[in-house]
Amino acid sequence: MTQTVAPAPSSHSADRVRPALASRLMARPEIGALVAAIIIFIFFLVLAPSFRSAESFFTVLYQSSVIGIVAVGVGLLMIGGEFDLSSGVIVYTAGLFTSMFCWYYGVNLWIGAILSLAFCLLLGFINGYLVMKTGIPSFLITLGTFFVLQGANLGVTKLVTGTVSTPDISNIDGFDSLGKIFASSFKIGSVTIWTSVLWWILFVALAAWTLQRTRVGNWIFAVGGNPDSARAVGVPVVRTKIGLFMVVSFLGWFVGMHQLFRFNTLQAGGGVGNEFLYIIAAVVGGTLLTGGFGNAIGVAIGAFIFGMTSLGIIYAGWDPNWFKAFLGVMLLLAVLVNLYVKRMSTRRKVG
Amino acid sequence: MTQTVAPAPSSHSADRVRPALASRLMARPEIGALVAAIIIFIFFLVLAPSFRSAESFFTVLYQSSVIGIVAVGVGLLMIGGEFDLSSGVIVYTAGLFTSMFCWYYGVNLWIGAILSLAFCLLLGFINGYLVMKTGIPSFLITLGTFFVLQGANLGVTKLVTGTVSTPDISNIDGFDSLGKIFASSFKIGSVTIWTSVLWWILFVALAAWTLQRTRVGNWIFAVGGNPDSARAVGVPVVRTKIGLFMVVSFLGWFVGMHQLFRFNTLQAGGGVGNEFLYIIAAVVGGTLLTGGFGNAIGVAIGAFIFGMTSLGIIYAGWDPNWFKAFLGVMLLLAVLVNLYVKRMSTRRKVG
Amino acid sequence: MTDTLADHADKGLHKGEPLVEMEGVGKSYGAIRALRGINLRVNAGEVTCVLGDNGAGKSTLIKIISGLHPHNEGSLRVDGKEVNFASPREALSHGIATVYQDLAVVGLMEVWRNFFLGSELTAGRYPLAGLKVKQMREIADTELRKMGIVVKDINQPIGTLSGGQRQCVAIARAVYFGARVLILDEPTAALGVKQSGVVLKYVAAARDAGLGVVFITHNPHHAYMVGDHFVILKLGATALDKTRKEVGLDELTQQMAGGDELAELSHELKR
Amino acid sequence: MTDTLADHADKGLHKGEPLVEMEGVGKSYGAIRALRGINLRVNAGEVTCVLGDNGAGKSTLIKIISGLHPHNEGSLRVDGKEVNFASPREALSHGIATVYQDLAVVGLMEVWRNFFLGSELTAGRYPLAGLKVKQMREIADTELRKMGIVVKDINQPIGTLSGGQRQCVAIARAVYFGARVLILDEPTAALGVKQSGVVLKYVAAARDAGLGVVFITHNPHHAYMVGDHFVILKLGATALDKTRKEVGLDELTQQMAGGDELAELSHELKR
Amino acid sequence: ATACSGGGREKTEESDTGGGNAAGSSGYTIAFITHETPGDTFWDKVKNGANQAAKDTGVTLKYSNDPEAPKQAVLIQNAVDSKVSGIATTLVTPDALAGAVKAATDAKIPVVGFNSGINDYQRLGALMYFGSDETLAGTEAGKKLAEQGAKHPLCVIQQTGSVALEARCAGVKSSVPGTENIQVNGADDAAVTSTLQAKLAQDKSIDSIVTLGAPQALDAIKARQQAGSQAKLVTFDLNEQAATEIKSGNILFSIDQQPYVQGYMAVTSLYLNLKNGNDIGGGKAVLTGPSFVDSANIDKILPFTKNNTR
Ligand SMILES: Nc1ncnc2c1ncn2[C@@H]1O[C@H](COP(=O)(O)OP(=O)(O)OP(=O)(O)O)[C@@H](O)[C@H]1O
Ligand SMILES: Nc1ncnc2c1ncn2[C@@H]1O[C@H](COP(=O)(O)OP(=O)(O)OP(=O)(O)O)[C@@H](O)[C@H]1O
Ligand SMILES: [Mg+2]
Ligand SMILES: [Mg+2]
Repeated sequence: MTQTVAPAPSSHSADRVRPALASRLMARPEIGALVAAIIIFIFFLVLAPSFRSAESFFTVLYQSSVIGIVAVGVGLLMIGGEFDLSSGVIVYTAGLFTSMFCWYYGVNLWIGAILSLAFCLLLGFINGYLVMKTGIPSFLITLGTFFVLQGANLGVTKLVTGTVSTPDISNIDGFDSLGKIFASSFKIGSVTIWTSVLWWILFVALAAWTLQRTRVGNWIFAVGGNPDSARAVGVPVVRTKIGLFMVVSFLGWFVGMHQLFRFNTLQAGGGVGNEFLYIIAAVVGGTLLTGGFGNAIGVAIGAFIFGMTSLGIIYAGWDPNWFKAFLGVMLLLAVLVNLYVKRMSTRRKVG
Repeated sequence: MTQTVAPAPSSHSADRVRPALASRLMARPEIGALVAAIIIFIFFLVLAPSFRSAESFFTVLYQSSVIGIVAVGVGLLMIGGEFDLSSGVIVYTAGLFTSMFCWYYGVNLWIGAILSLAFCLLLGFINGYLVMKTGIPSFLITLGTFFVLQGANLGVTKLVTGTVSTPDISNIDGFDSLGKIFASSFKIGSVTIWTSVLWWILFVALAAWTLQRTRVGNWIFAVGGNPDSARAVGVPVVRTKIGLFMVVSFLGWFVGMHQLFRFNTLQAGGGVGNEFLYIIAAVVGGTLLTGGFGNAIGVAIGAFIFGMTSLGIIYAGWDPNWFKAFLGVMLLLAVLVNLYVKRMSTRRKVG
Repeated sequence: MTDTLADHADKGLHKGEPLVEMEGVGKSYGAIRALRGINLRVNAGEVTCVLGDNGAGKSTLIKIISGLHPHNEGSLRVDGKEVNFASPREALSHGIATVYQDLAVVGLMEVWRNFFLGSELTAGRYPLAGLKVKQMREIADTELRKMGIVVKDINQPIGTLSGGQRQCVAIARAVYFGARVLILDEPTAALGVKQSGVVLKYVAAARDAGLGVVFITHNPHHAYMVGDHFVILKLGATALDKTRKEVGLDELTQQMAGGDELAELSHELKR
Repeated sequence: MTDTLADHADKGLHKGEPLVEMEGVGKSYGAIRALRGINLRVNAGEVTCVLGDNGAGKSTLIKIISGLHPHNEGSLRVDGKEVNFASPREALSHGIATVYQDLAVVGLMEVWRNFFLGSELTAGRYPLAGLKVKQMREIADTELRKMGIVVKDINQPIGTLSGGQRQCVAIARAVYFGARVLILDEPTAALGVKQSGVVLKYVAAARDAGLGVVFITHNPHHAYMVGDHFVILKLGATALDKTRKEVGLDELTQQMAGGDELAELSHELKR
Repeated sequence: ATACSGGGREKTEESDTGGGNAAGSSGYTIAFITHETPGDTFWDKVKNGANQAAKDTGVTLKYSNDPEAPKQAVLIQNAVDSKVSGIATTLVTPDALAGAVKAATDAKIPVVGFNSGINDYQRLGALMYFGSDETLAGTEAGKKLAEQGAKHPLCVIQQTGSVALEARCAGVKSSVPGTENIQVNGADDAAVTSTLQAKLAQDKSIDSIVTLGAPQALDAIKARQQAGSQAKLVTFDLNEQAATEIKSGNILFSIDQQPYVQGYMAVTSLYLNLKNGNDIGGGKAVLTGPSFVDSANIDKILPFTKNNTR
């Protein structure tokens, strides 16, 4: 038996428009966010004179990077169909752990940092494991761990140090070398560039590559888009999702180290509320809230929009009482522009 | 042509077990929450001596009712497949609006209350309209309105009163009559019962009836479970969902009035974070986070669990630094019990 | 089953009277042009069969009639009046009921609720009127039994039924609520021979009760058993449009399958 | 298409050798007992057809073999060793590939990504190894063309394809990755005559390449064209279990449909 | 080698801040209710004072807190239900708490106000009051700043909508009309720093910064340095690091309202009242501040900040 089925006629393609390169570009998830970012950027350039300097730009980039690093992980997790509400406090858990462990036992900060990394990965694992094994939505499980961590951050800090902030660790061994990695800056002309910005770029690039060009990336899309189908064709759904939770807690740890080594001391109550900034960055960047669609560069742009808006309002010198209202309007506008651009570029209804 | 297709043999049913009444009861969404509530109740009865009085019980009920009234609306909305993150601040928006409007223009509080109701319904409508017309997830739209309202609450209050809390309104006309409706209490023996508890029961009963026994209830389940299918069979998806948003803002307004007439003055920054308590109450009560499943009584039990836990910790006299941690553990336990009971009662995989 | 159909059919239907007319209708999804230049008439008391390869545009065609997607080109007339349905609700209110190929039911809802979804029986017209739950359960159960489907429990979530059982619920619903026009998108695809037979009988009964029926299928035999009018779509355009008198089963099968190929296939697979 | 099958088929297969054996297998969903006492053998180089009414338990049966649901009773042996698959991944690693009736594809992902999902081609074994994107696109396109499906753009989300086109992608995928056992749950249901023919040819080719095939269908004609072994399920139990030698097409059709009923139907609908 | 790392905890010194080991020996239970947002260093010191007092007087202390007035009212109701011997509460939103305080006084439970509510505590029926006046503290700080020639101070509010914080800024503004407020996210040091940095870049005429909490003062130092600004920095409240910065001159002075004293006195006064019928303050509020900590007295105070009592 040989090849008996003739390939369908290729004249066929006359009916279907081959999308041009431009329109293919336009179908990417981040394109709307990019347009929104450019509009907001121009908006502040026009309205806020002090926004127009390289220094300001890099301050915005710094602010974006602190949000953006964790947001990349949160974005991946959301593409994978899950949420992590503990991602804001885990940043502080990581920092507090390192700081208090080394201070209490008087050991080198490297040891604390590594133990704290292990601890954070464990937390991510627990989040993922509970979500997968119980079938309870991640929103709830991580809300639980969010509360637990928030309470434990306070309770343990109080227990260990007697106060609700950690002691200054700048005199403990290892501070300088770790500080170089996590929280150093250098100057180009009058502009200060924080390494966190570079790390951010690195993480975004890594995540973008993983999503588009690796097997794991394929799995992430699949477990977010349709976990039942993914499981049915042999994707290790449980492992993929647990892995994503661990990525988020790894990045949380990373920013926690940055905070610790930049500020030397941490308040035990910090980080609360940031989980939403990460989610906002991801969604503004084109990540589908229900999973299965999105992209790392979009998330980075989302974080940048957030950084730009929150500082732009200050650069413009607007009444701070209205800060939140501005932020809300900007958020809605960014999302609307995002949507509009998507609609313009592709009328495909995807479902 | 007559009835030619014979009805299938009824011997058939031998293969299929007819579920007993008990097991039918067990399949209801709220049963897990009920078991969790009883366990937690006993837990605090044992551990917190001062929890064991009728006074305490009614304080817990009061606290639960303030959360529970809005939570009923949020639960309905979630069954309908949407979120409302602005539900926490809208409570304060309602109160601030009434209070400042009447204070500034010196008019009767009834006018302020009615205008504020209209305003809140409008806000709910806008939320719903934007969600339906743009297709952007409600999570994002209402996050936007959340920020806007939060900012506006502060900005307007600051503008009108010069401070961040409203003036005392207890001397303005209409205070007494409105106070009777929204925030009165009566005593039975030594126990104070707030009317908000009765209102809560009323709203829950109404919601439960609507969901189970009316056409609109059917639509709510359908638009949450599968909006495309619902639309295809002629359910007015847009109207149903917008209506749900308006129900939430109506209940938010109601609680706002309660707060205002009980406390005479309001802080402009209040309400932030409560939106999550509502969502937690709904989900602990068995509402499916992704929509299409749940029940009003479950949501009420969820609110009661929250009220009990948050006050029980204080009655038990535990270290408040660990408060959040306890809350997290309780939440996780309640959800797990919920799940376990559901598993025990029905192994049906629903999808 | 005739009782169901006859009970609900619009009494004012006259055989042969045009119910739905399409003229030069076209539809694009973004860059993809799924349909163009379609002319179609659905007459009362007749079955219009739409056939065609996968992706030919059959589902798109019926989604236009049933109000799910608006058309981009041409005109659609119902009862002689030009319409542009904004929602399936409007189509339903014209007595047009549809069984969709892919979106049919709300998995988490009970079988009987799905059956009556969008057309609930209530004790009054006001929004909070109580549902006639008992009656609805009974009707749903009866109608399903007529199709030979006995569900264990009419209260079980429809998501727990098998694919074919769900399809039957959707068909029973459409038959029950279709007062003037009944549209079926591959109703027999997931069904066994027996159930397929039941569905074909429903189609015939609907026709006899004076309804206009649009019947989409891949099976020319099924089509020929009940059809009065045959339309074959190819790549979104009409490739054949003939009445029963003008076309035979053989020609139909051949047009659908490239005829020779099918014979060849039978031969090839012979063992 | 033989090239595809022959290329990927396990070379160590010997016709007639049992690949999958079920003994007294049963399965309950909570209170619902969907299957009981099923004995089934899938031999290399043979096609086992499973037929039955809607809700008879056919999908449940194949979900057990493909590792999607564990069975509650009885034993399942693959290559003579007792197994209890914890996930479809394990079944796949035994060379068992499945086309599911309801859960097939991830709507938002591109066609080619769906095609290779779970079995991606990478440049190495480590997790971050780059995907061979170009190659995967080409293979997916080629395999779909072989089934007569030309998608406008292999990069378009699979959710935008028509029902039948999606089904074809799922089949092409299973054929491509099925090294030892190929399981097809109503693969031809959504397909036109032509595409159905293609699928039947694939089934035959798989059999000829030495694979064991489980073929679920409602169409006894399709089943008889390719089957070696026929199993009819009724209400979760085996109602008939015969080899091709023991049963004729007529008996099969009759068993499936209550025979007379079908004849009656044809007669009744005759016009 | 790691064991001898420097900079860690000084192991010889056993920090002794936990309170209440003698709890219950006097038989009184006192509910101590604040509007703390959890994790604030200021309230931590209030709590330390209260705990120490509870320990010293043998009282059982029940601490609870909620930043929202309605919930704080429920907490007071809670204490009444629990039939405590006395209630010490902050009165930041006096009107909102009036009902709950009345419920307490009706139940014959003595109530003491502290920290805020100086103008209203008597009206509500509280027996005594220990605290400073937020507006007064702000006014005094503003005066001192004006002496330094400040024309355009930036007042940093780390918790949106807080009545107490707004009152402080309003006080500063009443002394220096050019005062401008800014809202920052106090839960994130990085955000505080970049926001302040942006503000300093935007408005070069800002000549001084008033932070309302010690952790924000430390962030402000970083922001000032990044922005290359010369603005003077003053802060409310203290912690160890902020005290060190005062010593090194990076912070000009701190307005200290002695939170430890507020907590300590609120509990002690209730104890004395219950035990002995005492009334402290002669019918007037007892002021615990503002007291200024600057280079002149920092050497004396620095050691106490290490104990977390100042
Ligand atoms: N929402 C959509 N977005 C983009 N393209 C679509 C959409 N729906 C359908 N199409 C495309 O339109 C064409 C016609 O699809 P349609 O579903 O009408 O085919 P069909 O004839 O019903 O096929 P089948 O027999 O397989 O069900 C197909 O090429 C399909 O890919
Ligand atoms: N997840 C589930 N939960 C509960 N019951 C189920 C579930 N899946 C299937 N069933 C029940 O098990 C029985 C067998 O279903 P199955 O899907 O195996 O039938 P089938 O033979 O494939 O039918 P069809 O030809 O319609 O696809 C049906 O009665 C169905 O309602
Ligand atoms: Mg179709
Ligand atoms: Mg099936």
